[in-house]
Amino acid sequence: MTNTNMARAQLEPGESAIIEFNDVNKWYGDFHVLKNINFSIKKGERIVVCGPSGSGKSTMTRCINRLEEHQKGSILVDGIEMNNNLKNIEAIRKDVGMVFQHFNLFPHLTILENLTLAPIWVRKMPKKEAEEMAMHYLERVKIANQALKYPGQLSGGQQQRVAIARGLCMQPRIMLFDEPTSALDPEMIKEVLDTMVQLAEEGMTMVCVTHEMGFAKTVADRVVFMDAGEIVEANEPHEFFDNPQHDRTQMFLSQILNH
Amino acid sequence: MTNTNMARAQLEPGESAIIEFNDVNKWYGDFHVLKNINFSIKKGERIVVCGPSGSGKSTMTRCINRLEEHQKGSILVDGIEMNNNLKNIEAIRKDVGMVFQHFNLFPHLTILENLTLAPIWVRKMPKKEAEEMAMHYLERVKIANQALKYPGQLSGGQQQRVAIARGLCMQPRIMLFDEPTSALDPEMIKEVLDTMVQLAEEGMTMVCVTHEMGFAKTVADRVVFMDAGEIVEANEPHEFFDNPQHDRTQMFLSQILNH
Amino acid sequence: MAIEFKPSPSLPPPSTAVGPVAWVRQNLFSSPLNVFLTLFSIYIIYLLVPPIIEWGIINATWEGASKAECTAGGACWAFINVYFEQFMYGLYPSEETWRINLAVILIVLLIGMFAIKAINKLFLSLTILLVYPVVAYFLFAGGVFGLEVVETSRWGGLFLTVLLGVVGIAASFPLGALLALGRRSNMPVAKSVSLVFIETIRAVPLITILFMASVMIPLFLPEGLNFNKLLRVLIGITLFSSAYMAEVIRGGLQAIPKGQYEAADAMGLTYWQSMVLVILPQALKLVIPGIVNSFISLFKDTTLVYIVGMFDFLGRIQAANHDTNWLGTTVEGYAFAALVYWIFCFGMSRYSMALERKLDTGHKRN
Amino acid sequence: GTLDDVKAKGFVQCGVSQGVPGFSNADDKGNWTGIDVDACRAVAAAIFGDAQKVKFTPLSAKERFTALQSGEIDILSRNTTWTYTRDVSLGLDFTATNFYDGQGFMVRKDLGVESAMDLDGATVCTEQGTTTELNMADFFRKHNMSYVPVVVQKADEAVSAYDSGRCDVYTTDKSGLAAHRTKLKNPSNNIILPETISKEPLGPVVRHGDNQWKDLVTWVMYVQVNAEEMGITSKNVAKIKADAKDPGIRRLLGAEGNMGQDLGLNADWAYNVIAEVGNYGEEFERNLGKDTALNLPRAINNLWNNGGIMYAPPVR
Amino acid sequence: MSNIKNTPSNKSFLNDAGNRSLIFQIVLLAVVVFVGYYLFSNLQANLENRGISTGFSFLNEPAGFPILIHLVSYTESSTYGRAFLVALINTFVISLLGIILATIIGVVMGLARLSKNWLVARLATVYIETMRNIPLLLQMFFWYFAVLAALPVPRNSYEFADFLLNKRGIYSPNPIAQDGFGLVIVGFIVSIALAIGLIVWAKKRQTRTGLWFPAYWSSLGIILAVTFLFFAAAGFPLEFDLPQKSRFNVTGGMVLPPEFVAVLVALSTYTGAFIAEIVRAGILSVNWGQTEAARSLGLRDSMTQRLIVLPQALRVIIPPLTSQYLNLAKNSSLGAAIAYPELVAVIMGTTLNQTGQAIETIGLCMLVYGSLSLSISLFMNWYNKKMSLIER
Ligand SMILES: Nc1ncnc2c1ncn2[C@@H]1O[C@H](COP(=O)(O)OP(=O)(O)OP(=O)(O)O)[C@@H](O)[C@H]1O
Ligand SMILES: Nc1ncnc2c1ncn2[C@@H]1O[C@H](COP(=O)(O)OP(=O)(O)OP(=O)(O)O)[C@@H](O)[C@H]1O
Ligand SMILES: [Mg+2]
Ligand SMILES: [Mg+2]
Repeated sequence: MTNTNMARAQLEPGESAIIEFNDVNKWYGDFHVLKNINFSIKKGERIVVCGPSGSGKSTMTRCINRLEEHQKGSILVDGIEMNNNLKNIEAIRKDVGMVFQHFNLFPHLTILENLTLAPIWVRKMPKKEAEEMAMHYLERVKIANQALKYPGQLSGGQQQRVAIARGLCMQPRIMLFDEPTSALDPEMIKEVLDTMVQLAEEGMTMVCVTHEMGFAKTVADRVVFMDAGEIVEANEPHEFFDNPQHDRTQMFLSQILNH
Repeated sequence: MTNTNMARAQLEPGESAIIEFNDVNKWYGDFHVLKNINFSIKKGERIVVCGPSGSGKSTMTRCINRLEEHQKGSILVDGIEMNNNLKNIEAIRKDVGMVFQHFNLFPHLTILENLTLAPIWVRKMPKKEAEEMAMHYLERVKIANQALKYPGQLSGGQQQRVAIARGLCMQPRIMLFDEPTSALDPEMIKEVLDTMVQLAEEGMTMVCVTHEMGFAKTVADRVVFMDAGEIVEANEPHEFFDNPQHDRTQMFLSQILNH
Repeated sequence: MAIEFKPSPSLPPPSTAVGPVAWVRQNLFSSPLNVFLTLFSIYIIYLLVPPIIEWGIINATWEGASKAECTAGGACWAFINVYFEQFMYGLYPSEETWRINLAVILIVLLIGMFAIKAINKLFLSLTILLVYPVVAYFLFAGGVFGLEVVETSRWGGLFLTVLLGVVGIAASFPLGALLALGRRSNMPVAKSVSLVFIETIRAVPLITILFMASVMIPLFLPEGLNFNKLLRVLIGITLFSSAYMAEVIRGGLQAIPKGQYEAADAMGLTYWQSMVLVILPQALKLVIPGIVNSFISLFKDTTLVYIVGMFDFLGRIQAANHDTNWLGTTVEGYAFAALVYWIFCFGMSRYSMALERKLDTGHKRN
Repeated sequence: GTLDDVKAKGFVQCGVSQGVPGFSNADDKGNWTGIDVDACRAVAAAIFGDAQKVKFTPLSAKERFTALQSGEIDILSRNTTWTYTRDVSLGLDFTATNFYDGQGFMVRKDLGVESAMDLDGATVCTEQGTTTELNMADFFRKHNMSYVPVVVQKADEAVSAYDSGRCDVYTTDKSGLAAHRTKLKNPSNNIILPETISKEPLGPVVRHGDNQWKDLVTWVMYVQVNAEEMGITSKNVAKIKADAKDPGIRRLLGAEGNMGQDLGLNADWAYNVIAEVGNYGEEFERNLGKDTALNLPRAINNLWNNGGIMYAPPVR
Repeated sequence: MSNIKNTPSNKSFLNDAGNRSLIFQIVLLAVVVFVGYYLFSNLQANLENRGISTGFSFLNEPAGFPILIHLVSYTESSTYGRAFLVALINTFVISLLGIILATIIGVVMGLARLSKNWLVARLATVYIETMRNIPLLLQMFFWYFAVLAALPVPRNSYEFADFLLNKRGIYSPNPIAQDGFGLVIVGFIVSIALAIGLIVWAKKRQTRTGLWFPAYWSSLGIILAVTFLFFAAAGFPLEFDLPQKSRFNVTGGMVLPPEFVAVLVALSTYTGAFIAEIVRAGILSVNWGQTEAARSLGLRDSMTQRLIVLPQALRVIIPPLTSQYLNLAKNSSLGAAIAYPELVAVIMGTTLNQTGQAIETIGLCMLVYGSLSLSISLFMNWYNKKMSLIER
């Protein structure tokens, strides 16, 4: 399958991949949801994952910080192998921030508390320092003035930006986004995408499941297309959009671009 | 008020209206919801009622089969006057079928049972005959293969078509539709409108509250526009759409046609 | 040129639609059946209300030293009057009852302090949950700071009833939370232990559990190790209500969206950190009305301790009914008990409903 | 053993009734009086030299044995009848008898019943979990009479049920009848029928298997009976201890020898019992005698040499 | 291939999630087993030290005590096992009757609370709020002691026809079958068969012609009429033993003792109030649109309720109703407090007292309540499944 060559990062000599999937397989009961995923990302890369519903995009992303367990193959994040070892999992989760479709902010905590929770309890940071850092990231997502409100008092777009700031507060080396804009109104989508573009420009390693093709064209280093649990095609954006190899990809693109 | 002249059906000599509203007034508590409604429909006519939210469209329609009581004026359906007389109400409800926005199918009964319930219990039809008739109408709404399923197992559009078939099973002389498509997805709207158009072509007397202006243009004999509990304007569709008399009507049309 | 549309003025509704006459017609006499029902209801009210008022108020006797002085033919409230202190405090020495009152005032003040913004809520909660019980215990039992020792066998009356209810709920809370977590856990042993415990307790009547607590616990302990009956009954009540509490809390846990668990995991919180910091605070807020309802049932159920020989509020009233001076005041005693229980339970149930409404709108899910 | 536990905790835990005047009854301040209460106080006096070192646990009839078995109480002194089954298979040991009783019936005068033999068809109230329940059954069965049993959970409620007219007859030990009659709305309208249908030796009970404790409780009772026989009362005991020449009395009161040793008590334990609680006769008169509401005659509870059957083994 | 940076320092046995949960579970199991063993060994030692007999052999010994209410034959010389059976039946009977009555009260009060008649709705609310907020035990005491005190002595019984009401209970004539009563039973069976036939026929006819026949009412009529005919033909072979006032009591007739009535009334009025709220919530949970749809099809209000609203409301009603039934069954144990001879009274009361075997008697009671609860909830789960809606 020549067209999945691009699923592996093009590494300079001496450079090593920050995320590496080797022959990863996963089943839900009998259902084979990830099939032989081979895939790697190098530091600073920005990957967009797309594909039809149910194709396993979320599942693959969630394997990276072991919200899901895989059953075969190996996943290495920053050189650490994913297995049942709790220390490893902890170490990786510190390094990987995640932003969910439905934000999943903690409604009983203020914005500031949402952001400082993990730094204080996981990174054992002094409270003051954690708050300063939190305010820094809130400013970066342009929402510092809301710090003392509760999530329920913010709009969806604002909430998602808080969720991004919360991910950043762990000062992760990698950020995962699982359809971060699909629960939002069109005008809020823009707010959030702007924030993400800014992050991308700062050189953060990002894996982003999204169907915002504009975003993909602007910032992605590679676009990965999945279907039925497989990586069908992976390529640089202009190649991917202008010259899709696979008929499945062509069909998919024709649908979402016309929409 | 010249522009509501058209609210009364143009009767041939000797012909009589099948529905007649004479100076009908209705209050909810202190709230004057229908004001001096004068309005009639002749057999086989197809009326579309439109107007802004809260203008009293549903209330007026529901007065026709006395789901609501009016307090002043008189309503005659098929020559029978609406009053507290239970026999009259029963007689009228047998003659008037109704389709609701939210379908209101009976979830504990199969589709077939939904359709045969009234024929068996109200019309005292033999069960077998009722089922045959039900299958006939189910075929007409193109859904006969679902007869033994439960409403919860059907899509919204299918449910609404079942609701129409259920109304038809009483073999009513008049069908009322209260925004039958507004709870549906765009593709399902088409399914349902198709069914309604077909009914209209067969000559059924219909009163339909809807904002589907395409439907109105295609099948309506007259369009009635209501606001603030009054009939503001009533006219034939081409007149109504191309040459609205009232500024209120113009404003309303400009809004929904731009949409 | 378009015609201007001016809505016609709204007219006042006809008198048949609004006003007292219409109201009476619609609500009382709308159909022959309703006329009958209305007349029937009026008849029932006529049968019940005037005699009760006559007995309970008009012909009642409020003061007196024995039943013999109740000659008016109505209720003999003098009985309640004389025994009031015993009903409230049991046999607690009357010169020491200030200690109970003080404890009540203290807790009211402490809870009232939640309204003050400047106070650290966590600190206050910890005070109420950890410090106050100790203070209250020593106030009640005595034996320190020169307070006279008061045997638990002298504790009784409404004091004991409230004590059993409050301690039962408070103590069953942590246990119930553990059981709920256990029942939702994916570890088979933890799950089945919690499940068996919860379902066994819920299957049997409280009275058998009280009976076990009052007579059987000592059989299971080594000889010589034994503790106070009140404590044993409290253990029984706590175990009982913790099973119900577990189910209430489980309901709350189930209502928390899965995303919250995932978000906590993704941040690297451990199981216990995510439970304590993220899940439980949300779940508990959701289950407060459920807890209040459990408290109401428990409060009513504490009357059963009477069957195992403790003189709670109802028990004291029953006992006083046998005072030779006051024979024949059974109905007054029960009426008084019913009134007190009713006020407590009804008040709390209204409170829980109000709370439910408040939390319903206040807790937006996302 | 129990004695060590009692000494360690500093008081005797005594199971009593929930209110039988003359036997064990609390006033509205919670002070206990009665002959069963005095039995416990005497034990406390023997151990601690202080009759107040007792705590009381009121028990219903059906709870009492379990409470004793489980160790919740040290002595059960709750007008409990000594029977074969209870002694042999319930894990109980009966000590001495402090009241010889027998079961009787109480009826309302206006029924016109003179004898228990007229009770055919009557409705009978009694308390649950007592020998009374069984005796009643045996009595009616023996005389081939029918009856309707209403077995109520607590004595007080059984009396209420009788008083409210649920039953024609209330049955329990005769002393209990006398005691409960004082609690009726109109005591004089009720009579106690002459028949005694059972033997009811009542006395303190302890757990089976602790012989030292059983001996202690038994002999505290016997000492009181012996004291009455010897004419020693709480009033004159101090004087007698000082003056007595009789070596038997001197030994008894601890003026010489150390009779308490084997029981694990001080030499003056018997002295303390008599001084603090009194002899048996005093106890009886104080709680049940002529000057009380019960007004019971000594009858068979008199000393053996006064026409009764109170006969205590000698203290030697 | 990139270099795999293994981190051996983290590879410890304890850090493995699977191992951790395994260890935790082993520890938990050990604690449970140990505590169980500790309690059990204490128990054994205590029983031995105190000479308390163990085992269930007492069930075969004569009980010696009387029981007021027994639906199977029981005398003082019956065994404890028999007494247990009697108590068990008493518990079952009171629970079953209580459930039936409470359901009726609950449905009536729940509907009354929804009544359009303001006064009726208010009265029902007062009833519900009063009953729910007063402890059941207190209500039992009230129905027993306070009401008992207000009733007349047997001599002055209230009389209605051959029925008597006094402090000793409610008396009614006791029917005694004479020779030839077998014929009446035959007649009854025949009438039932006829009624079933009628119902089947009516259904068939409806399917054929669409005409309805009031089959249920007429079959009731048939049962009564046919049975009566046979009764007359056999020469009225039934005599009544009428209650007679005698010296103490009332003799003859059938009697419902006050203990039974008080427990039944208290249980059913108390639980009925809870059921009323459940019924109300269930009916309100059915969308108003369903009623409107039914009406617009021309169904009469009574049919709308029967065919549309109630079947859907039941779905919502049944789970909480189940727990109320369970509560009622458990609460019947409070009857012990007012001399109703149910399980707790007879087994944990008298039997425990005569035999001293706390473990066995309390164990028996818990077993019975456990299985009672289990069977009610199994039945309800089955019913619930049957009623639940089929969804996509
Ligand atoms: N917990 C689960 N148990 C069983 N099957 C699951 C589970 N979670 C997901 N699946 C199935 O796995 C497949 C892949 O799911 P996944 O959520 O990864 O898809 P996706 O590509 O993210 O789709 P979408 O665009 O709808 O989010 C789907 O068919 C889904 O039904
Ligand atoms: N049961 C009721 N009690 C009081 N007011 C009511 C009631 N039902 C409807 N109304 C009010 O009567 C007015 C007319 O209602 P109606 O439902 O007939 O409007 P409509 O024209 O159908 O609006 P929509 O397009 O939103 O369905 C509204 O202002 C509504 O709030
Ligand atoms: Mg997804
Ligand atoms: Mg409408």
